[in-house]
Amino acid sequence: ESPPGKPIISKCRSPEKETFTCWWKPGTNGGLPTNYTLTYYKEGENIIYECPDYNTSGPNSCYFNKKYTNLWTIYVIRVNATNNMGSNASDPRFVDVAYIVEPNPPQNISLEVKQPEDRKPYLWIKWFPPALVDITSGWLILQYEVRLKPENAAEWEVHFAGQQTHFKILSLYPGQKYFVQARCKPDHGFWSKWSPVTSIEIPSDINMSD
Amino acid sequence: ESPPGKPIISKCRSPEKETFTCWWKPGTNGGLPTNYTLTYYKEGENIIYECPDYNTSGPNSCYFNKKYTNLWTIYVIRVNATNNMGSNASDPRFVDVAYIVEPNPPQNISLEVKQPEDRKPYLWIKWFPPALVDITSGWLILQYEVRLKPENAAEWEVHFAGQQTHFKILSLYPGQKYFVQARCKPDHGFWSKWSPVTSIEIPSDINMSD
Amino acid sequence: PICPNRSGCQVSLRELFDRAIILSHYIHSLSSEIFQEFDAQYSQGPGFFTQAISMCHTASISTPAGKEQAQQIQQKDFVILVIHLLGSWTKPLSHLITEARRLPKAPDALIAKATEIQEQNQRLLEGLKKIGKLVDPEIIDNGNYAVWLGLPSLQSNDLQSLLFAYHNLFRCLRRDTHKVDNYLKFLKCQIAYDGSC
Repeated sequence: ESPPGKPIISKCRSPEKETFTCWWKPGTNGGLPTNYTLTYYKEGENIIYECPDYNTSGPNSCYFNKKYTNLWTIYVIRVNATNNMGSNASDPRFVDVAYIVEPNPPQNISLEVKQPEDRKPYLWIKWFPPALVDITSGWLILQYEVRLKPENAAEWEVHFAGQQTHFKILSLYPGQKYFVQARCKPDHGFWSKWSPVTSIEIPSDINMSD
Repeated sequence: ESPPGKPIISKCRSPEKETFTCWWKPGTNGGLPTNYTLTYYKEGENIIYECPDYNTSGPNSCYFNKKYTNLWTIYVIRVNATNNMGSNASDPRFVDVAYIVEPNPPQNISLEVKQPEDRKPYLWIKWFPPALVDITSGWLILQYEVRLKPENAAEWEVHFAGQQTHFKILSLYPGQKYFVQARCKPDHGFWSKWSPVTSIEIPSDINMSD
Repeated sequence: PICPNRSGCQVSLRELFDRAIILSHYIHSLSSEIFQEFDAQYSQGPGFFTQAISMCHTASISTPAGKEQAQQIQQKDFVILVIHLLGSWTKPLSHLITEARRLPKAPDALIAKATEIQEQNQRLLEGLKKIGKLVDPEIIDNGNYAVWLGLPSLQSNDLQSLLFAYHNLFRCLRRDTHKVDNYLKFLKCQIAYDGSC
């Protein structure tokens, strides 16, 4: 029997710059029942707070809802492991909510082959921002990438779409089936995962020349 | 011969949130030499002032320079037409200067097809803010839109460029001539007119696929 | 542990201003919308509300009328001015949210928007106090806000007086949130970008 090992704060993430969650990895428990608490203080203050919600985000996590998420300060966070033989605290983790944003993927991707009279046909890709994200206030500005590839191709062709929620693909192979995905990223922060694959078959009879 | 017709205040506009001008349309002059004066009072005051400058902005206009412009007060403005037979006043125009900001179009648009080695070619559009506008102090913040279309296309493709003064267009038709325009808007105000058209021919030999 | 930003363990002044401006821009956009929606829903003909224009309760807070006047004000005093201007809306907004139920035609959308403005105002006020501390530690919010005596007018039984009171309140809210947004964008360039954005 021994004091617990040092826990590690493995990740802190905000899906929409309004709330955030931190997860930790317990260290060794020294062969004894070990209890974990997450404490934090805000830069510029010296009040120590405890995690407001250990449940919402699952085991070994702390969830900060909107009320507990402050946009103006840096959180200095520690996880403390305690058992009968003693305790052990993680290294501090510095968290600024604006820098830990990793959104959910874009949703509802729709594909359509457009054949305008005066121009070459193209694939029109459209999507919606991730659910539960407010992009009207300007607080979270998302940028998008789309990628596509013919069914049997090895490599994806990736396109940056900026803040648009649509994109036009000009060079297409008639009769080919294409897979398409989209992802998004805030101005500071991390790319979301790619959205589920959507596919479309390009009609064989479309005329790609002028 | 008769008294003059009723003049109409047709437009009031501030190009840069520091000065403003109002224009009016004379009514009938009743067959007599008719004189026009613009008078105003400010919200919360009952002193009647006369137009400080009838010349700077051309005929049938009144120009309020920085000294006479208060961004945060309502001007109640009237135009009075007078001839020997009598006079006639326009309806009052309530002018909230902060909400009549309409800049001049962006200037000096330049276009260039860039062909980087490792990436697809793109059209690089660059422009400058309208003349005589201070956008470095932060008093006026401009946002831009660019639009382009192939020579024979019916519809413009519009892109929002935010506060940037450049934009990258990715999907291009080789050998096609494109028309490009830009316009700008203050953060809270009206779009300028579109700039004059600039055009460019995309080389036929550029390779648009990877 | 690496601090998120190299300038040490605090959110930089530039970042604080950027975040504050996102909120102030949004708050003013909401205030413009609520002003126009109120007009569209309750105006009883062209020019109906022009007689409703009266002094804003924040008129006692002297504010620069243009860029040149703004350039004459000490940065510290300008930040305090913005805090006072914004803080002067906490009370009217909370009363407005409660009293607006009296308005005819079920103004739920209006109340929801006023509530959103109130929430964002409080968020922005917190940020401005943080900015104030960084600009000058002497800046403290003494709560010296403009006095608002408009509650009785929001409880008037005369419909026209009631509508005039709300119109003027929304007009002043639109104007003051525009001032706050404009001043913050200006102060950011003066303070966080050495006078030139």
